[in-house]
Amino acid sequence: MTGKLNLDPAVVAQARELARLAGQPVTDLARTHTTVSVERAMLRLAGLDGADEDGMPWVNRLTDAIRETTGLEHGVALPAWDAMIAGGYPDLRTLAVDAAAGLAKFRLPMGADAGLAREHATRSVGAGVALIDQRRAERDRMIAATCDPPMPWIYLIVATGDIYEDIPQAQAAAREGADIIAVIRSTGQSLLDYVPEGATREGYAGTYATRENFRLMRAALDDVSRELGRYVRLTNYASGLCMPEIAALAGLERLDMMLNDCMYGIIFRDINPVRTFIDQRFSRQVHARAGIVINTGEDNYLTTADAVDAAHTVVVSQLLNEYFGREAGLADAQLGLGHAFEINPEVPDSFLLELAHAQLIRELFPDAPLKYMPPTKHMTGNVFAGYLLDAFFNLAGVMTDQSILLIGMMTEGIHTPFLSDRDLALENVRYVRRAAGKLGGSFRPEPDGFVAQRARQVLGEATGLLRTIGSQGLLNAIAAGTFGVTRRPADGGRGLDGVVERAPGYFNPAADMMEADQ
Amino acid sequence: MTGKLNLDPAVVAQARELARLAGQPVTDLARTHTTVSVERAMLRLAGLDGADEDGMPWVNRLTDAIRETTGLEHGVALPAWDAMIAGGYPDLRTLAVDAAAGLAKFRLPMGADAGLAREHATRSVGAGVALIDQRRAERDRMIAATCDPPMPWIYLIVATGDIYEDIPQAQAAAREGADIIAVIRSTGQSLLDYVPEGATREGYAGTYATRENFRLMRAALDDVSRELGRYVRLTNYASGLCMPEIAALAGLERLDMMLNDCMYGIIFRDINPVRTFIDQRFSRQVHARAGIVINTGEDNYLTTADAVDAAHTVVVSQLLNEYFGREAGLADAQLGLGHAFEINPEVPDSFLLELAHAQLIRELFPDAPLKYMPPTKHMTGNVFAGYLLDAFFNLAGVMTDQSILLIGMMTEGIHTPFLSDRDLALENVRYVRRAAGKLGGSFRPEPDGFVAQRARQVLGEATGLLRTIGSQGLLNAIAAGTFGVTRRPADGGRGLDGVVERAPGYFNPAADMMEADQ
Amino acid sequence: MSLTGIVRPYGDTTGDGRVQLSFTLPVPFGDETERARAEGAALQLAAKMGMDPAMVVHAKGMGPDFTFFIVYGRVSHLVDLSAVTVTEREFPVLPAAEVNLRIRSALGRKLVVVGACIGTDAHTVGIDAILNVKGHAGEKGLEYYREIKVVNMGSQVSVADLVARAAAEHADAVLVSQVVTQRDAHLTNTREMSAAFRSGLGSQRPLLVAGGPRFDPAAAHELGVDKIFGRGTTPGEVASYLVHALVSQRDPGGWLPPGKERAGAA
Amino acid sequence: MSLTGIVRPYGDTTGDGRVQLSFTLPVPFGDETERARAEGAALQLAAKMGMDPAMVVHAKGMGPDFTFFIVYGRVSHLVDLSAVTVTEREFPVLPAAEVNLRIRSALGRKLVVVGACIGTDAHTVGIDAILNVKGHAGEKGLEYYREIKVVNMGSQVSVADLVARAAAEHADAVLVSQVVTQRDAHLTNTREMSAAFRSGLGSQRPLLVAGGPRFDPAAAHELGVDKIFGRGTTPGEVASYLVHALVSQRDPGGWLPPGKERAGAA
Ligand code: B12
Ligand code: B12
Ligand SMILES: Cc1ncc(COP(=O)(O)O)c(C=O)c1O
Ligand SMILES: Cc1ncc(COP(=O)(O)O)c(C=O)c1O
Repeated sequence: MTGKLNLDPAVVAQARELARLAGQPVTDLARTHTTVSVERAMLRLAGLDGADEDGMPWVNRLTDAIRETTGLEHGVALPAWDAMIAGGYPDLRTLAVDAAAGLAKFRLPMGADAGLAREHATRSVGAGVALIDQRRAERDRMIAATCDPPMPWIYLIVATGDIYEDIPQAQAAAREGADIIAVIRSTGQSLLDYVPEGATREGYAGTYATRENFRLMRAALDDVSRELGRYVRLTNYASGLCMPEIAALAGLERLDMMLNDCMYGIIFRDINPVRTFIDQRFSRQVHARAGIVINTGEDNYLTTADAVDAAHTVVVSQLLNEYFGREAGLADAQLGLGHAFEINPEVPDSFLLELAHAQLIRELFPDAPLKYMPPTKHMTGNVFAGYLLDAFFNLAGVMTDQSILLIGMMTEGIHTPFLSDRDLALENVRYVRRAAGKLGGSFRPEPDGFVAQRARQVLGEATGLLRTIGSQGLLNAIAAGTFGVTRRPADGGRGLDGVVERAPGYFNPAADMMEADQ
Repeated sequence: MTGKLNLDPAVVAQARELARLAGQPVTDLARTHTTVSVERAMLRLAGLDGADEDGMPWVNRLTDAIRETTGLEHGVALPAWDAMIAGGYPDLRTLAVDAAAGLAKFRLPMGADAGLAREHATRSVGAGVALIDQRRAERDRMIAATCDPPMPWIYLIVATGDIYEDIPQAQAAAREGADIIAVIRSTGQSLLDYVPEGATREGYAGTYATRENFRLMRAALDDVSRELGRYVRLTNYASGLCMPEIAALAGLERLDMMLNDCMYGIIFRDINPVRTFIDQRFSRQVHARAGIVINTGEDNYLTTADAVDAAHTVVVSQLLNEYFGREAGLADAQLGLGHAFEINPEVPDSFLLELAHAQLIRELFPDAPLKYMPPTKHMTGNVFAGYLLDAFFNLAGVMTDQSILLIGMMTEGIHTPFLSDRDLALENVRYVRRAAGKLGGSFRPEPDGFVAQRARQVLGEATGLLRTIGSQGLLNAIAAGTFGVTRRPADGGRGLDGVVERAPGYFNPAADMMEADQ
Repeated sequence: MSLTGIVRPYGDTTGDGRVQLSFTLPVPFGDETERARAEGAALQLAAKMGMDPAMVVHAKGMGPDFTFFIVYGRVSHLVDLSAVTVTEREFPVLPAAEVNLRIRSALGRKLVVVGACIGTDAHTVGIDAILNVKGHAGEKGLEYYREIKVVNMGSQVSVADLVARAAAEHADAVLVSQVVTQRDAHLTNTREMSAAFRSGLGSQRPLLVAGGPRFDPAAAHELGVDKIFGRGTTPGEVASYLVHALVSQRDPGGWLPPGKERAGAA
Repeated sequence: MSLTGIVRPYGDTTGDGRVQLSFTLPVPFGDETERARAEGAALQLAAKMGMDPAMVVHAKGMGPDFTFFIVYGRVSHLVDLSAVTVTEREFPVLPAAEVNLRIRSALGRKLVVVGACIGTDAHTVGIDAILNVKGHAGEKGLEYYREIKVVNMGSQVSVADLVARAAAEHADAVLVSQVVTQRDAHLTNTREMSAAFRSGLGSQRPLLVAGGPRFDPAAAHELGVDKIFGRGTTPGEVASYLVHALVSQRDPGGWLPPGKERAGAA
């Protein structure tokens, strides 16, 4: 990627440094706090699975029981393994059943007891982490045995709400050229403070993210990968109140990419900012270990804010996501920074503006597998106009060398996609890629023309905003509606009650392993 | 238009010279021959209108009667006006009625009689030519009073077969943004050796070109031009066996553009080559006088030949059309040279190839109002794919600065357009123009990249073919299937019996006026 | 072009009855026989829909089990314009000043509106377009009206919270938005909401208004709400409706939100 | 996915019955009332086609008199696959060598084919695809077959000329193409052609074959021809059909083009 925009490297370096300064205090917060979901994720890595008859997972039952007795400020690991050892429990599951029934006793072990608990906990969690490592190796083997498709990867969504309808649709999409399948989640899942169990058939506008659904879909895509001789990646959402746990499950079931943003849950799900920043750090550490590519959600800002006015907020958020991601151990090649083609098609020169934005981001993050999102907001019931807009999105994607193209649906303004919508969408991108895949070579913006100037303007605005955020504090900036014109105070939103400040001696073997990993 | 392709000006000049050499013998043929339709066109300019009760126009009746008695080698003007004067006929119509009934006497006048006939004929035809001049001035006034839309002009077709359905559809199209309306002709008209009369309602896949239909549509478009404050141009076809007459009627009814190609009738209608070359010269002289922009038909070659293999035949034909057009007195601004976006969308890099061809033609003919035709051959019943392909055509059009964009219909592969097809097609081009109208500024093919090399290759092949045509003779080249892989021998096809070699003393006041005009 | 006559679809000639149709059937499109059968099946459906003649202009196998079809053809159904019942808007759209004036003179206090996206729906853009000052389509939202007090609870609000807040605020009207419609989520949620207000506040309930792009505005009664607004609604329409339902009809003795009696009396 | 069962359109769940429909009605789409009426009219049509529920997702006025609609909805019609009659190809597709062999051994001379685009139709690409050596879809055309003599008369051929030429060439088969279908030109022309062969040559008439992208292959009898080929036809299919109709059935006593009796005897 040779620069086409004449960006000033000093400005770029400065923007990165400002992002680091703005993010640092939040990282400190994440290092000194834990959440219920971070604790539960640790338990999941230690092998605790399943749910009670009401569908409430044992990890929740156990964590809640411990919280009620010893509190969470030292983590659940010490009380849990201490109770296992003391109570002679064969496994965490048995302990959790008793705990739920109020039959298990918890305390904060000290001295040698603590050492023993620590040792057992570390061994159990280590097995989970080893499984993640195995899955990662398995992915490498599968890719070697099939083949890794060239970028841009074609990313497609399935969203029937029923895993058993999703599977054939995903396979059909793969056969028609999809490189990545994302299973959209049911509308309400991100607000659930637990991860549902088992195969599910009744989501609204999406299918529940469960370990079993992950497994079923990954197996179905492995079949189709072998059939096609091309590795088809699977994506889900490490987002919402259970971000850390879902990240762990994704690692355990060899998902390949996860939607995972440092601020999406805050802005679009009204999840508490502090909770989110803590959860995202742990989940990213897990993703780093699992070799999972994260996808960030800057595209969403442009659905509530105007895509021209707010273009620079996308860049600011990407720089923050980059900072937080790297800090959590993600390699640049795992940073699927998001952005979107959301300018109102009525705006003059909208396509040139889109090119300017997309090229700017490409040049700012040369090693990141950028994820480019299609138009959604200005998709109406006119499916022909929508098909056209999607084509120009695809074109902008290939012209500016984006890495991951989420393929737009002509019925975006109407309903979650039909099977045929997806097929037509793939025909669309296949044509654009085949016909105009090399057009980028002839795309050379005039040095001081419309495109280059616009790109520089957006970068300038981003730097200015980062400076403001640095001085007011990121949490305050979020409270003031900086992102997606949505105000989210630091003490508002859901899930704050699941946040706990770590006490001295806090112990979480998963966190420790991930931290050591970096 | 600064050159983006680094074409060698010497090669370009040489190509033009080769075209002149190839065309010259055919021009000589046209100067030394006449046709029944050239004679009838002269009579039409002299004011002879209407038809007998079988619908056969009086110009045909009169010409046929004269041909039977004195022959056509001296033209019909001398015998006709001589008979008028001798028989005391008040006008040509009365003479024609008698002639049809076998009651009029014709001879080739000599001496003073000839002088008198010549004088009267010149006066009558002069009145017709003056009317054409008036129409031209009227057009200038209308444009001044409304406004001349910027290029590219949006060109749209109506084709219901019924002038009274065509009119509201044309007006609707104009309101939605069409700058030019073309009324497609009924399938069979070009093979008729006469021009039908009156308003018509039953064409097949098009509406008959008649003087009254011209008048009705021009009046309707004048209304809508005034309503919109934008001059909406009207196009029809000076093509087929009556090319010269239709050109005259177009001039008299203020049509603005006419499909008029030096070879289309030969290749695609199996009209005799000699007949066509004579007719096209006269018709172009009329167009030159009337300020009408001609549209040539090179796009058609790519429906029977492959658009990649035969790309150079398009360029060759354009250079010939340019030569013949200039020779007939047309200004460069009247040379709407045609070409098309017809590469199979399955071909890799098809869009880059299209850009190479379109940019080449743009640079070869910098002052010509190029007419760019949309995909037709590879349009299937998949209307979504078709809508997409049309969008890329529109994009190629704006990126390479084409002058006239004929707007493709998503139902091209199915039926003549519905009202809604046209509306959607206009939405398509409006989006592309608004969003990406300035993309050409950033389209700068690498000097020795794919696009530039392809353009130079096509130009090279064109020069080579012109050299071959020059040595074998244009008529032989056509017979050998050079254009549209269709073989048309010089003595084949329809209408050869309407060709007559001019005798010394041949007189045609219209031809003389046009010739003097140049 | 009469507004009461009989019309037919128009392709390119009056009365030609042409329409375009597309759909998928769960039938394979592999070998010649399968293809013929698939097209036959598509034509059968077209015929059942009243298309005659119908032409399959495109058929594409999608994986081993499905085929997508595009069909063009003619329907002979007549559209009787006089049988189309248009429910005229039952209230005039008023300028903001007029809205404020009527509220002030009739109520003598601010009109209280509580808005929310209920259920798990997080699509706030629509309700914000109605409520926020910024507004929609060039019209300012309800917050801009001096005499309207707006409480915007945001998204993902549970019905219980909504009822409680509406009661606490003495809301004259409750505005809920529903954008996600898969598996009829919007209908279920709206019914649940209106039932909760009925059982929770009884005759004291505020005016209930639902909105979203895929609602059928005629379904208000069935869903237990007073009014439904569909796609493209503007804030001015909503403000005018509120005045119409809560203020203008006060004197002529129309339906009164009983909560207001109390609040007005307080 | 049974091939004989009952299926419904598939949007994104089995049995959901979803289809997409678009059409234009000659109704205005100006003010609010007109818009409501127009959408009501569109829904009426959708209902008559069996869509319930139906949703107008897009409506656009085109000029003062017309409105374009896009409708999505559910149809309850069932598609009964067992009621789909697939006319199996009544002949096997043979390799070129086999075609030649059968002609030579059965006729002992070349099989004569006269082809043309009749009426004012100038679309020769289709018939050329069948006749010319170059062929179509990777298959060589009939000219390539050693035992077939092809006379391609080109386009815009009048029926009279075609009959005369067919007689002069002792044609075994006449192949006509019709691409323009507006106002059913293809049907009119084909009928005219078959009638002319009947009245001109009577029982001596050659085999009559019509082809073109918008023909209904089932309409052969009605149009008075022996066979119709639709879109996507390949030369090999046509050659195989000719062998089937003119050669293979010779011995089993099938229909014989009587002209051939004469020619064969000469
Ligand atoms: C923006 C958007 C989002 C944003 C929402 C941000 C936000 N804070 O609102 C984000 C990115 C977060 C998002 C997420 C999701 N979305 Co979303 N989203 C959209 C999108 C692109 C635009 C919606 C919009 O803002 N329209 C603009 C507003 C102004 O229009 P409106 O809502 O119709 O409102 C007008 C009227 O309807 C009316 N109105 C609306 N409400 C009310 C209320 C009252 C009282 C009144 C009087 C009037 C009124 O007045 C408004 C002004 O005219 C649509 C696709 C599309 N192009 O429509 C999908 C869409 C709505 N989303 C969809 C889905 C499925 C989701 C997800 C559930 C996907 C997933 N599983 O992850 C998630 C989760 C969100 C959730 N739980 O609800 C689907 C819904 C499908 C369906 N019909 O069931 C759509 C249609 C996309 C699709 N084709 O799949 N989405
Ligand atoms: C190429 C083309 C032309 C070329 C024709 C050149 C030529 N020498 O053939 C040119 C540019 C000259 C042309 C002109 C016109 N065309 Co044109 N043209 C087309 C186009 C783009 C492609 C047709 C084609 O070549 N298809 C490829 C061949 C291989 O397919 P096919 O014809 O279907 O043939 C296959 C089968 O059908 C079958 N088959 C066909 N014939 C036969 C015969 C036999 C015996 C057998 C066994 C099989 C068989 O086998 C073939 C191989 O599989 C179509 C649009 C489209 N995309 O389809 C419009 C189209 C056919 N044209 C159309 C029209 C209206 C015209 C004009 C009449 C317009 C006008 N008024 O000026 C003119 C005049 C021509 C005339 N009088 O007929 C319309 C017809 C509308 C309708 N359904 O009635 C179309 C559909 C475009 C449109 N949407 O308006 N056209
Ligand atoms: C980064 C990110 N996370 C999560 C989601 C959606 O997940 P949910 O709303 O189920 O939390 C999105 C939406 O597309 C997203 O962009
Ligand atoms: C130059 C030219 N003339 C004429 C025609 C068609 O006219 P007709 O077939 O009625 O002669 C065309 C076809 O589009 C054309 O390109």
